[in-house]
Amino acid sequence: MEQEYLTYKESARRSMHALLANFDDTILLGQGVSDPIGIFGTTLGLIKEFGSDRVFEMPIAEESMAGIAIGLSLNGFYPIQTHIRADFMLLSLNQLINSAAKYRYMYGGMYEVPMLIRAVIGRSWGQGPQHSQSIQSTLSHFPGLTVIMPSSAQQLEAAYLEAREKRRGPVISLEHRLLYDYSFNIRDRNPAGPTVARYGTDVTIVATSIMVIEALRAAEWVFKHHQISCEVIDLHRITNIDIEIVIDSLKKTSLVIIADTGYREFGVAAELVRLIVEQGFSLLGKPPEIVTPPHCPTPTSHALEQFFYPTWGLIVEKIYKLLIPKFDVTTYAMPSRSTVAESYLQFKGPF
Amino acid sequence: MEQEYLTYKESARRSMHALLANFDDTILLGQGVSDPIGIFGTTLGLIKEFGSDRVFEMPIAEESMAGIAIGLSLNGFYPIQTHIRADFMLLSLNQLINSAAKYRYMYGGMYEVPMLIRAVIGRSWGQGPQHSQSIQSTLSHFPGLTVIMPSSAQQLEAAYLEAREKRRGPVISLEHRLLYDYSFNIRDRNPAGPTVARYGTDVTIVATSIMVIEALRAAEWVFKHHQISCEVIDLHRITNIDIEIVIDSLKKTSLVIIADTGYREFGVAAELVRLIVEQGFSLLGKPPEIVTPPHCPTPTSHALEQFFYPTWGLIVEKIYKLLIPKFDVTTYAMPSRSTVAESYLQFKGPF
Amino acid sequence: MTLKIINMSDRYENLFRSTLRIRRIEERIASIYASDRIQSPIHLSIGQEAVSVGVCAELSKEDLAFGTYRGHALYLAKGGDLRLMMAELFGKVTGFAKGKAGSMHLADSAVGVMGCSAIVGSTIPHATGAGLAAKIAGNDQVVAVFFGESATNQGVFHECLNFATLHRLPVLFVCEDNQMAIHTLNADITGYSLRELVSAYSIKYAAVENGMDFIHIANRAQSSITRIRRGEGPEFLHVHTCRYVQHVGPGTDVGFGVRSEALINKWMAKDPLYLADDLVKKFISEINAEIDEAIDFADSSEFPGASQLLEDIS
Amino acid sequence: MTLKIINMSDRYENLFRSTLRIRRIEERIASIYASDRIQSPIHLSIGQEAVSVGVCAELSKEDLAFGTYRGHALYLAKGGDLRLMMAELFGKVTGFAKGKAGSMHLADSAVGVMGCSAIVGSTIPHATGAGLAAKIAGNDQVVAVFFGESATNQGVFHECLNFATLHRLPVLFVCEDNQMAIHTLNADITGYSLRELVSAYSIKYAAVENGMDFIHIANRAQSSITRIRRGEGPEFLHVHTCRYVQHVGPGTDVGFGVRSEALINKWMAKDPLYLADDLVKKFISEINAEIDEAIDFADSSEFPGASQLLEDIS
Ligand SMILES: Cc1ncc(C[n+]2csc(CCOP(=O)(O)OP(=O)(O)O)c2C)c(N)n1
Ligand SMILES: Cc1ncc(C[n+]2csc(CCOP(=O)(O)OP(=O)(O)O)c2C)c(N)n1
Ligand SMILES: [Mg+2]
Ligand SMILES: [Mg+2]
Repeated sequence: MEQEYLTYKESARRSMHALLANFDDTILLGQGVSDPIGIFGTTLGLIKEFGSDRVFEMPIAEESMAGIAIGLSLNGFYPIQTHIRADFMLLSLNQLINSAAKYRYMYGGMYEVPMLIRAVIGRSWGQGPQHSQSIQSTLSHFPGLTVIMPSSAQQLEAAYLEAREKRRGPVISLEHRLLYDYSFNIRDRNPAGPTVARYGTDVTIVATSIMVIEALRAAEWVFKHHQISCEVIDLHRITNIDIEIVIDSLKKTSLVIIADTGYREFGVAAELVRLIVEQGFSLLGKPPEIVTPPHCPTPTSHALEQFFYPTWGLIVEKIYKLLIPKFDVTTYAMPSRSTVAESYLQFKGPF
Repeated sequence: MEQEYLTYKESARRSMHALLANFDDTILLGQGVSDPIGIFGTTLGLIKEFGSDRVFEMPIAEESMAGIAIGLSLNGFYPIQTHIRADFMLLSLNQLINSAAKYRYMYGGMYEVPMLIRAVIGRSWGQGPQHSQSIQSTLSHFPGLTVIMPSSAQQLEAAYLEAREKRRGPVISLEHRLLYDYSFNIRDRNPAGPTVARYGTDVTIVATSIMVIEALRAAEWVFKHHQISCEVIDLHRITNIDIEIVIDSLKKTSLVIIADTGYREFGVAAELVRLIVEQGFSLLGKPPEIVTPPHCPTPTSHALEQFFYPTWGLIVEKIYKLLIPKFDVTTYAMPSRSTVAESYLQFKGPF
Repeated sequence: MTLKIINMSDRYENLFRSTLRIRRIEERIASIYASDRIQSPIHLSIGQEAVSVGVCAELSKEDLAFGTYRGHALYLAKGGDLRLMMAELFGKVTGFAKGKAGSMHLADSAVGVMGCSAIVGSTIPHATGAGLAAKIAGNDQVVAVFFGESATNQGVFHECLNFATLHRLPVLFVCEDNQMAIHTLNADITGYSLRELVSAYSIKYAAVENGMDFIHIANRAQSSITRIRRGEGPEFLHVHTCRYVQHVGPGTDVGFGVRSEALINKWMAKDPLYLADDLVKKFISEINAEIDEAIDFADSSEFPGASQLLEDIS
Repeated sequence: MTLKIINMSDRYENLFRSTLRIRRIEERIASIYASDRIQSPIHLSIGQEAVSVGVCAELSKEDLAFGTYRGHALYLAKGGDLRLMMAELFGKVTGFAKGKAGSMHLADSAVGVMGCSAIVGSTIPHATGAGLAAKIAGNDQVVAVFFGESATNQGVFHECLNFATLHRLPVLFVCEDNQMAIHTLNADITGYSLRELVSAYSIKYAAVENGMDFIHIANRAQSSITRIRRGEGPEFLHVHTCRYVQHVGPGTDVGFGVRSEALINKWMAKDPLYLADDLVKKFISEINAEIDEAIDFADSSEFPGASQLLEDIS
C-alpha cells in the first residue's frame, strides 16, 4: 500500500484549516491561537490566512471564554475553542456543564449550541499536578456533551469533521500532548470512531487516546515473543460508549484489559466495567485488568512520574497475568524499563 | 428503647454550633449564612451567637469563596463553607480540584487544608436542570478530597465531628434537600460512617444519601408483602469506598442493587460495579441492578420529574426482578404511584 | 421601533400598558400559585417591570436579550408568547420548552429571548459571545443582557466587560439594582462603585435613579442603543429599582427583618401603575382577558409524557 | 525589618546583593538546564527579580507570600531555602516537597512562602483568605500576593478585590507587569486600566515605572505595608518590569516576532546589576559558592522512591 505520513499536530492544523475554509461561520478562539507557538503548532498560520475576525486571541479568563463560545453558537457561528491544558477547563465547567451541556434539553430543543472544544491532556517533562490531568470522566458523567479522544491523525481528522457536520451539541476533543509529534501513515487504515485497531483472539484491550498506541506496542511485543494474539479496541468516543464492539470482542477472548489516561476511580475504567457486566454478564472469564495512573495527583519528579504514568510495559504484564496462570517474569519476555523509556523518546511512528 | 427526635436540619445546625463553640478557629462562610432563611434553617442564630468575625456572609462569587477558604485554612483556621445548591460548586471546581485536593500532596505534606464544605443536592418542587445535580462522582474522581453523603441526623453529626477532628484535608458533605425536614430517632441507632442500615439475607442494596431511606422503605414493603429479606448498606463515604462491607454482604446474598442520586454513567454505580467485580469477581449471581436518574438533564415539569428521580417503588421492582425469575406484576405487590408519592409528602420520619 | 413615530402620549400609554400587563400577569401567577398548578420556583419581577419594558421598547425583534431566573418581565417585554410561557410554567408539553424549562429558564427564539439562567451571572458571557457574533456578521444587531446588581460580584462579569470593551461589542449591559441578593443587602457583599468599575473599562455608564420611570429608562436605552448600533461599543445601564415581593415565591419578605415596609412604600409612591387609575381602567379588562385565555390554554394542555424524557439531549 | 536601622548604602548593597543572588541562581539553572537534571518546565524571573526583592525586604518572616509558577525570585527573596529548592528542581527527595512540586510550585513554610500555582490567578484568593485569617486573628501579619499583569484578566481577581476591600483585609496585591502573557502582548487581551480598576474598589494603588529600581520598589512597599499593618486595608502595587528571557525555558523569545531586542536592551540599560561591576565583584564569589554547594547537595541527593508515590494524599 502507498504511504503518506502525517503528524497528529499537522492533522489538527489541517482539519481546522478545512473547517475555517469550508464553513464561513467557523470561528477559532483561544489563548495562544495567534502566537508563534500556536497550540503545539496546531494553529500556526491560521490567523494570517483567515484574519482577526475569524481567529481570536483570548484573555486568560476561561469561564467567560466558554460562555462566549456559547453565545457565538447561539447567534449563528460555529466556535472552535482551545485549551493548552485540559486542567484549565476546570475554570469553565460551570459554563460547560450548567449551560452548554443542557442548552438543547432545557429549552426543549429550541436552541442548540454546536461547537468544538480542543483540550490538551497528559504527560511530558514534569508537568506536575496542575498541567497533566485527564478529565474525560467528569465531562462524560453529565449528559449533553460529546467527548472524544482521537488516537491518531486519521481519527482526529474524521472527528473534527463529524463534530462540525453531524453533531448538534458541543464536542470536546481531548488530545494527548505526546501524540502531537507522532506521525501516522494516513493511507494505511482509515478508521473513524470506535474501532478495532488490531484484531486478535486471546485478550481484548480497550484503550483511549495514547493508550491505544501503548496497547498496540504491548500487543506487538507479546505476539513477537510468545505468539499471544491481542485485540485492541480504540474506544475513541467516551460518551455514549460503543459497548457492542467490546462485547463482540469479549465473546472471542473473554478477557479484558482497560487502559485509560485518567484515574480508574469513577473513571472510564469503572464505566466500562459497568457496561460489560450489565451487557455481557457471563462473558468475563477473569476479573478485568486495569491500566491507569494510581489515585494520586501527578508528581513532578521524573523519578515518581515513571511510577505514575501507565506504560506499555505495564500492559504487557497484565496480558501475561491474564493469560498465564502461573506467570513468572523469568520465563516470559518483559520489556526492560529502558526499552519502554526509549520507545517514548525515539519511536514516534509512523503507526 | 428511649426515643429522641432530631431533624436532619437541626442536626446540621447543632453540629456546626458545636464546632463553632468547641473550636475557636472554626469559621463559617457562605451565601445566606446570616439571612433569615439560613441555608434551610441550618445556620439560623449562628451569626448572632458567634458574631460577624466567625460567620461571614459571602459575595456571589464561588471561585473566590473556595479559594478564600483555602487561604483561611492555610493560615490557621478551619473554614466551613456552604453552597445552597451543589450546582454552584461547579464554579469553584478549579479551586477544589486544582488546589484544595492537591495542596497536601503537591507540597509533599508541608501544607494541609482541612475544611468542611456543605452543599445541597437533589430534588424538590421543579428545581430543574441547574438546581438539582448530584456531583459526588466528579468530586470523588480526583484524589485528595473526602466526599460524604450523610443519610441521617446521626450520620451527619458524627461526620462533621470526624471531619474536624480526624481529617487532614477537605471534606465535602453533600446533603439532600428533602432530608432536612426528616426526623430521626437519635437514640435508636448510632451508626457512623459506612454501615449496614438493615440486615438481611436475600439481596444487598447499596445506597447513598436519601436513597438509603428509599431502600429502607422498599425493604420494608417487600418484607411485609413477600417476606423478602433485604440488606441495606448505607455507603456514606463516596471516596475511598468501604467495599468490604459490600463484599461481606454479597457473600450472603450474591445479588446487588445500587441506588444513587447521581447518574450511573461514570458515577457511583459504575465505581461500585468496578470494585465488586475486581474484589469479589465470582460473588454476583446476576448482573447488578442500578437505580439512578436516567442520563438526561433534570426536567422541570413535575410530569417529567416523576420519571426522572428514582423512587423506592423502582427499588421494589428491582428486588422482584432479581429474586423472582418470572416476575409478574399481577401476583406481586407493587406500591402504587400514589402510595409512593404520598410517602414523600407525608412521611418524614422518624426513621 | 415604531414607537419613534408615534406621539409622546401614545408612547407613554404603550409603555404603561406593557408594564401593567406584566404586573397583572405576575400578580395572577402569584394568586394561583397556591393551587399548585405551577410546581416550580417563581421569581417575580413585581416592581421591577419598567426596566425590561423601557429597554425592550427600544430593541427590535432581531435584537437579542439574555436574562435570569427572574425572567417573566423580560420575556414578556421582548415580545415572548404569553400562552407558551404560561403552559411552560404549568409544566405542560405545549410550553415553549415542552415543560423542561419552567419559570427559571424562559426563552422564545421567535423574538430573540435567548435564554434565562438560574446560575447567577452565567448569561453575561453568552450575551458577550452573541455580541461578538453580531460584530463578525457585520449586521446592526444589538444584544442586551439583564442581571441583578449582585450578579456583578461574579468574576465572569469582569471578564465580560473586558472582552466587550476590547472588541467594542454591540452589547448593552442592563443592571437591575433592587439592592438585594435573596435576603442579603447588596451593600453587605459589595465593595465597589459600579459607575467607577464600569468606567475603568472605558464602557459608557448611565444610571437611572427612578426605576419606576419607564419613559426615562426607554430614553436612556434609546441613546445607548443608537450608539451601540453605530458601532461605538458596549454600554452599561444601571437602573435602581425595587422588588415589592420576596426573592422567590408569591409572598413578601417584609417582616423578615431585612427590608422595611417603608422602603417598599416609598417606591410604590413613585409607581405609575398606582398613580393612573384611568389608564389602568382603560387597559385592564383586555389584559385580564388575555391572561384568562393563556391560563385556560395552559390548563387545558397535556403534560409531557415519559417518551419525551430522553429527547433533545446531545 | 532590621533594614530600617542600617544606613542607606548598606540597604542598597543588601538589596543589590539579594537581586544579584537570584539572578545568578536563575542563570545557573538556565545554564544547567540542557543537562536534563531539571526535568520539568522552568519559568525564570530574570529581569524581574527586583520586584520580589524590593517587596520582600519590607515583609517580616511572619508575613506571608503567595506566588505563581514564576516563583524562584519570590521564594528566594522571602528567604526560602536554596538547597531545598535546588533539590526540588532536580526532582530529589530532599527537596522541600520531596520532588512532588518542582519548579512551578515553590513553598517554604518556615519563611511564609505559602505556595505557587500553575493555574493563572489561583493564589489570589488564597492570599485573600489568609488575609482574612490574619484579620480575624488580630495579629499584625501582612499577606502579599504576586501575580502577572495578565492574571488580572481572571474573574477571580475581581472577586478578591471586592472581598478584600469589603473586609479591609491586610493584603498587598503585587502585580509584576512584564506586558506579556506567554507570547501574547497583554495589550491585545486587556481593555482596562489597572489604576482605574483598582481605584473603583477604593483600594490604594501605586505604580512603579522602573521595575529595576529595587530601592524605589522597597520604599513604595514600605509605605503600603506600614499602612496595611495599621489596619488601613488592602493596597495594590503595580510594577512595570521586563522578563529578559522567554516565558518558559532557558532561552530567549527575541526573534519570535513579538518582542524586540531593543525593548529588552532598553530595560537592561536601567538594570543596576549591569551598572555596578564593583558590587558584583564584591559579592559574586560568595554567591557562586553558595550555588555550587546547593547544586552539589541536589546532585548528591536521592530520588524519591515508589513508596512515596501514594503518601500525603488526603
Ligand atoms: C452561581 C450562583 N450562586 C448562588 C445562587 C443563589 N442565588 C440565586 S438568586 C441570588 C441573588 C442574586 O441577586 P441579584 O443578582 O441582585 O438578582 P436579583 O435576584 O436581585 O434579581 C443568589 C445568590 C445562584 N443561583 N447562582
Ligand atoms: C488558568 C490558566 N489559563 C492559562 C494558563 C496558561 N498560561 C500560563 S502562564 C500564562 C500567562 C500569564 O501571564 P501573566 O499573568 O502576565 O504572568 P507572567 O507569565 O507574565 O509572569 C498563561 C496564559 C494557565 N497556566 N492557567
Ligand atoms: Mg438584586
Ligand atoms: Mg505577564
